[in-house]
Amino acid sequence: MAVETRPDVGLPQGVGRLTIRWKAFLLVALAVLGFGLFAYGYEQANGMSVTSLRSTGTMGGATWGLYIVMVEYFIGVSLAGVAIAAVSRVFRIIELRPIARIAELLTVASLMVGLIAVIIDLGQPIRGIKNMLLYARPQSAFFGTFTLVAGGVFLTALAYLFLGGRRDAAKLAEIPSRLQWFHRLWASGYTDSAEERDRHRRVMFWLSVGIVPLIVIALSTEGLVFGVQVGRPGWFGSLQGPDFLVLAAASGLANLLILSAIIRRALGDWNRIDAEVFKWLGRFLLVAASAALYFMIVELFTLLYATPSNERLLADALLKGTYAWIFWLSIGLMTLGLALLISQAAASKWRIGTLVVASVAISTAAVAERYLTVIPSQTHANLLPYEPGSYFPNWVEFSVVAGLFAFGALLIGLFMKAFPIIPMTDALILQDDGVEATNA
Amino acid sequence: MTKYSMAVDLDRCQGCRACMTACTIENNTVQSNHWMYVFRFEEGTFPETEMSFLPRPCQHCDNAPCVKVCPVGSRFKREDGLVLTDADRCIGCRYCELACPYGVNYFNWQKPEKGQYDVVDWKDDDLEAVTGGLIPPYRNPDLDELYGEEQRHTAGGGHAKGVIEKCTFCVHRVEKGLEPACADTCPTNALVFGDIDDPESPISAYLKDRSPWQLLDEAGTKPNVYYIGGKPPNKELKEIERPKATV
Amino acid sequence: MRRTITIGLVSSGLALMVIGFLTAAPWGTDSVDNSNPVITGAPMLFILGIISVIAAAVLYEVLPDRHR
Amino acid sequence: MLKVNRRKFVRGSTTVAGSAIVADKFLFGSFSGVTAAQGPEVAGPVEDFVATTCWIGKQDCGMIARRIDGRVVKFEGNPTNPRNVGTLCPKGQAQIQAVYDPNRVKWPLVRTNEKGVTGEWRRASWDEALDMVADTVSEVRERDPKKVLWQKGRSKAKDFYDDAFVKSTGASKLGHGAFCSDAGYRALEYTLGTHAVLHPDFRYCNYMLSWGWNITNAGGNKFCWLTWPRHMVEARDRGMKITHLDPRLRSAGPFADTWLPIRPASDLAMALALCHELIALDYLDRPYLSTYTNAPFLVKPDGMVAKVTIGEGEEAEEVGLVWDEEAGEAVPFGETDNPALEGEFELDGEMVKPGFQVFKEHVEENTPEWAAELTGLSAAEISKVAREFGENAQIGSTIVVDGVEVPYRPVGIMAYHMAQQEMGFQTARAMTMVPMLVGAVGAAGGQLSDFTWKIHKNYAKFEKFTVNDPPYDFVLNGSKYFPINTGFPGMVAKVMLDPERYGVEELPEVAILHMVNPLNSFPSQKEYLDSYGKFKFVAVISPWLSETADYFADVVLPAATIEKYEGPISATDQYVDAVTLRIPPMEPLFESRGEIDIYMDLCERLGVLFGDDGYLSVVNKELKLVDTEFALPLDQMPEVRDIFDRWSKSQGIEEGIAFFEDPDNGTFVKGPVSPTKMYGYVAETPFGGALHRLYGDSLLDAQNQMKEKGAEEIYWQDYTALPTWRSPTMDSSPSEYEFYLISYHQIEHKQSRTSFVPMLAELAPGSYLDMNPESAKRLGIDDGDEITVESQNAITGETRSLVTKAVYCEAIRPDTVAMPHHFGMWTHPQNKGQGASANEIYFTGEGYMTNTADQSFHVKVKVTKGSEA
Repeated sequence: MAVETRPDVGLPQGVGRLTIRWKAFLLVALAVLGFGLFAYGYEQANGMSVTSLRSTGTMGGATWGLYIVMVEYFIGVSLAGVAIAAVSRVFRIIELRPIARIAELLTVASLMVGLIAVIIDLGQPIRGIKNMLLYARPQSAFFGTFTLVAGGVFLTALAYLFLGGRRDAAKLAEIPSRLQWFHRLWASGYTDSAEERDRHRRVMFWLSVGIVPLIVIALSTEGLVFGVQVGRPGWFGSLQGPDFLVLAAASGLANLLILSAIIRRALGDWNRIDAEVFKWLGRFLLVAASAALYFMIVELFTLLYATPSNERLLADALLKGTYAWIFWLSIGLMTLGLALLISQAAASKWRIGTLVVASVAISTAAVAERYLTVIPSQTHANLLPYEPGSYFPNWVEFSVVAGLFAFGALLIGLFMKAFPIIPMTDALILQDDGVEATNA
Repeated sequence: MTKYSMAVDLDRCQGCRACMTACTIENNTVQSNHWMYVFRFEEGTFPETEMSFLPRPCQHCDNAPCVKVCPVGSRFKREDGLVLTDADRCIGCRYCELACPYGVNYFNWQKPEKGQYDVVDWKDDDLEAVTGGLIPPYRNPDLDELYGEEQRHTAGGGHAKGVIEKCTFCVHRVEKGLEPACADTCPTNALVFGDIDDPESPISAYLKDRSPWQLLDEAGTKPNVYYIGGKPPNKELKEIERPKATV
Repeated sequence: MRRTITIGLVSSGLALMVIGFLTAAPWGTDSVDNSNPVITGAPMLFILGIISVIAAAVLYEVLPDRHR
Repeated sequence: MLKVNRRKFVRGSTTVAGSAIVADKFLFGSFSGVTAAQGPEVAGPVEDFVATTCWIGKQDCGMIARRIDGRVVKFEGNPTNPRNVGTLCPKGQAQIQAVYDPNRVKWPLVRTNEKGVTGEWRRASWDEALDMVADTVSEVRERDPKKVLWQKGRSKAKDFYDDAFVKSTGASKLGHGAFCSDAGYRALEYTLGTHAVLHPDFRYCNYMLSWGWNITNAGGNKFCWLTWPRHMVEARDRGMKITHLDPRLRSAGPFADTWLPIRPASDLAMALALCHELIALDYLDRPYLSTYTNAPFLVKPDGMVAKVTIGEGEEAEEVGLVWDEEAGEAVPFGETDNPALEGEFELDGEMVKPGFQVFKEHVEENTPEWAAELTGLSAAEISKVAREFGENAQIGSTIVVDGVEVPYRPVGIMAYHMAQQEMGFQTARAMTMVPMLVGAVGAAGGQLSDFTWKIHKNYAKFEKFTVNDPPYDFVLNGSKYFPINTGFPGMVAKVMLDPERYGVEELPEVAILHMVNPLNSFPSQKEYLDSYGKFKFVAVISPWLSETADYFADVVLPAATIEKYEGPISATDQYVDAVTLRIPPMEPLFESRGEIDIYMDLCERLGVLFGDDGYLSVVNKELKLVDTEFALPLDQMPEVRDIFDRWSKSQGIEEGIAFFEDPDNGTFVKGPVSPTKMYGYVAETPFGGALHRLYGDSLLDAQNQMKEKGAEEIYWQDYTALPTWRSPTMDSSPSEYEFYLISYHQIEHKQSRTSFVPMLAELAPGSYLDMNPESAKRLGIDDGDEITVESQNAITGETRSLVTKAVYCEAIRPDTVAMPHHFGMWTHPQNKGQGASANEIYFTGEGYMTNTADQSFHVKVKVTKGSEA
């Protein structure tokens, strides 16, 4: 087992080495998280009245606001990570191998953040956890979030991350360091025997085969949370599920791309994420973003032809009313992102910087699009003629959400200092003939 | 079987909102949480203007979307028709609020005592000498009781921060044999309450020779509130004299 | 052994999910009974089922070989 | 005490709830009521009920207070009270917040800073505060009791306040009628003799002119609100049609079958045109006109009625002459069954015409086309109203009511505050003539006014006016300005500011303000700001610190709200006669006290409580206890409860006041009102013996006297024998003041005593100006914009302005803007941000009041965007 090490450091990829840059990152992330916690504490002490959230109808507010927008966004993002990891394994796309762990980590982190955001949105968070365990009803679309997303996808992603990392862990466990205990624990007795490799391949294959439909089902239930609402024009419809998935794929890929680019820079000399990875990500993103834009344009046309009714009111709010700037921003950004991708695809030249710009545009468009899914139907699409209202998040909500992002970044940042972010080896691509492929 | 229902006679409704105030006092709900709400509408352009009123209690649907979506069974339908909320079970996800096409659910955005019209200082020392510090001073002890065979905490509002509440048809009064507070106070008896399965009940008698319609029939919620006279609301209606929302 | 444990965990996991599902609140919205699980904590069983299925996969791989 | 069966049941179940602690299990086997499911040894809260009456509104609906351990938790309607039959309006419900309001005046307050600015106060004992009031009042009273002014906004126990206190102290009294419908009351007292305005007999009426009636928001004739809408919806269930005459549709809401958006202040033209049409279409009840009105009286060329004196000595009375066509000669009224209504005859060398002929000629030119121009309605619409009114009147028909055959004229007018306009008196008279022509007055289904045909003393007084020379008293009674004088605080304020101008020498020095807030509730705030500082001493009796008290009170005496005995209070709904009392559902909060207690204490200090003509003696008289076993002894201070106990027993109620405290009773129902009381035609003496004055020659006589004494035209111009149209003064404001400003009542509020009740302020939170979008857009004003409303006094040129926000309203005429009138207060924390009151920019005095000294609520305004102005 040839473990790549350097003479001056014990562990690869900067694991265990706390650089100034990383400490600065840690400080910033902790500060943002801290402020987020303060904002949430303030909210808990005074009630959600300190947010911009208000009851729908007579109060003219939105009862689900930025928190739920971010729940939808984070859960959407989580899709891409584990899907990429799974797809790269099932279809043996070797080029994506370097970012497989990033993808898994992104899934774990964004799911964790997304599920925390669900709890944060509850009026009674403690009671929420307790009563869901005691009384959760399968009829409610939340049951899916609770069991399939929180239980299924999250645990599978964790299992994925864990099992996929055992071989690296076993190698690291041989290197003396303060983290040796952790690597030993993770390795959990892995010896890299042929049976073990074989078993690992089997497990990973079945997990991969299992997780993709699970994700599709689980995340569709997220769409169903909105889609089954007969009483809310703009929500009810069979497209909510697919719409959710497509946007999830686009935003997830965009975030994976951004994260990969950041890690690429952060790793410096350790970097093993080559341009080929971004090419692949770019292609996937191109497909996903095209589909997302397609859905948006279909929606736009539907809005343009909305009959004088609740849908008309909603359409007016989106096209030229309160939410027009967000609507056109999301379409503009998605178009911009897509244009950048197409131009690169056409030229067959994939530049990481441009890809990152496109990804930021697409990811932001996705947040905006989630916002437009969640909010206007509450303020402008009541079936009874309540006067239209408005909602825009205030500092408390923005702070809490910033804290959530910081928490996610912290998870990834901490992970990077505890474990190699790029797989050093990957049992999956080892062929039965025993040819050992290693990084480098 | 018993099935509690309400008839709303729009040919009698004056839009006075006495039902709203009666409800607030009876159920100790916090400000801006209008379990009973009365729309006032204007339609058309001068001089072809028309006006109308529309009281909107919870419709206590047979096919209640709120019951379906409640993740923890806090919202439930009783065999006697009442759709109720268990204030001790609710986790505050507000899914019911969004599922309901009528907009009847209200959240306790803050600590209830803060929302009790706190522009007035109910903690005033001299007042406390009279009320024992209860907030609101007209606090109704019936609301702390458990009701029905299910023995759950369903009556009244303003129980805790972060839970949903809505019209209960005054379950605590109904179980005493009294009408809901709104129907009791209605100056023109535009609200008629009773057991629609009992042909002798006031509501059955009232509906007998009239042709009621239901709110948002097309939503398939099968409401238990019947409207008489007037016409179903449409989007051409302009709501006027909307109460001030203060949270 | 490995196989037994795995199959055992997967099947008991699936069984727990089925039981959890069946003993959760009954379908329907017309009765107080529909708002309570048949067994309080049934959703916990469902979750345990999921955990156990995934644990099966993990254990299948992690359990040390006997001959070692 | 608890009797569940007194309430309306959801189902036929009967429950046993004999004890105060209820733990009935009858429906679901659950515990309900107020006892927790706790051990039997722990006593639960004690629930009980007390009957009382509403305090917050005008009509004093019957209520039952639900109490827990003596703390009131809710007021509900008392089903035994005919007036509200177990129901309550939003104010009635919400007043519980007012009762517990810690912002009430908790104890007597004595001012520590100068007047005319926000008050600073020190807490005083009742003894100190009452002594202060008594000392000042005594000093002034000794010089001239009339210099003590007792002013009320609303008095809820007239016998004890208006009568006993005012009479025993000899104080001057001012009411609020001049801001209410008093010009209409004067018009009806003059025309029919009844002390009321107009309402139809809802039990049989088929066609109602809802003339400026704020159906869904405010009272009608005599009632606060709730009773009339009850009658109205029942009449509509029967098929009654409503034609609604109002610049705003909001008043009628969905209940207008036809809405005629009439221009403000043009009602007189409308009424005259209706009379014109009824005459032209011959919808005339000639027997009524010849028998019960002075229409056949012969009018001489000078406009006066030809009269003869019949009888001799004490018996002598002047009787109008009528023309007996058969005999071809003038005979005293009553001597022919068939006097001429039309024609021209020669009498003593002069050509005379019957009053009706004069009237007919008078309205000859008041055609629908003529009125269309003034009212903003079409001639066809006006004509249609007249035709419908005439057709529906079914002239000549009768109906049997409770065994009595009564003329049946199922048409009538509901009008209440219609008189609040410059020509209010003559407008109300002209409106009364519309049902008079078809004989609907006092007919079944027809035009009613008071609940009985009791004739008010003013009817006889108005037969002959005496106009005196100055000096006048400060109310200008008997002056050349107001031969009919309601007693107008606005005019008193003007007199106080310039007594010489009005020939007044003596001004009031001390004011006792009883539940009145002139600064805020009366139009033309400026006059009150300027004049109330002139009082040497002002004592305010009020539960809240009114704005007037804030600026001008020397002493504030905290009155209780509902927590006191008060009454007796009529509980009739006009069809059933009943009476009730206000019973304290709990002890007066803080250190407040019931007004009767306050007045008795004050009278004792003033030395006017005991003895003949003392306070108690007047109370005995007003409660009709004199010479009964229940009369109050005149030498000892009674408990208030004891007074009402005596009164209850005097009414034949054996249990005494306990009857009224009992939640199962609470209302003493005397029974249905007999048709012979309700319908003037079949009254024991038809119409109470008053001959209806179609033709008002004494008004003309008053005009002549006024001219003689040198009164200016503006005072005498509306003293005409027949209602005569002229342009309202405000119409001569410059044309930039293009809108008519009117103000209105919202159902959530009552004058200025509810806008601080949080639950009501939530529903109707503050001031705004209704604008037709067409007009608003022309001025570049968007829905919700901040705007400045500036009024102009057409006589003095003075302008006043306020800032509020515009609200688009399709239910208002484009030339009219309207504001709710309940806001503009500042002493309560809830008042913050509620905005201005239209009262701040109305004017009072010449041009903005009636010829009977009543306030007009009209002014021309201009509206501009923004608040710079």
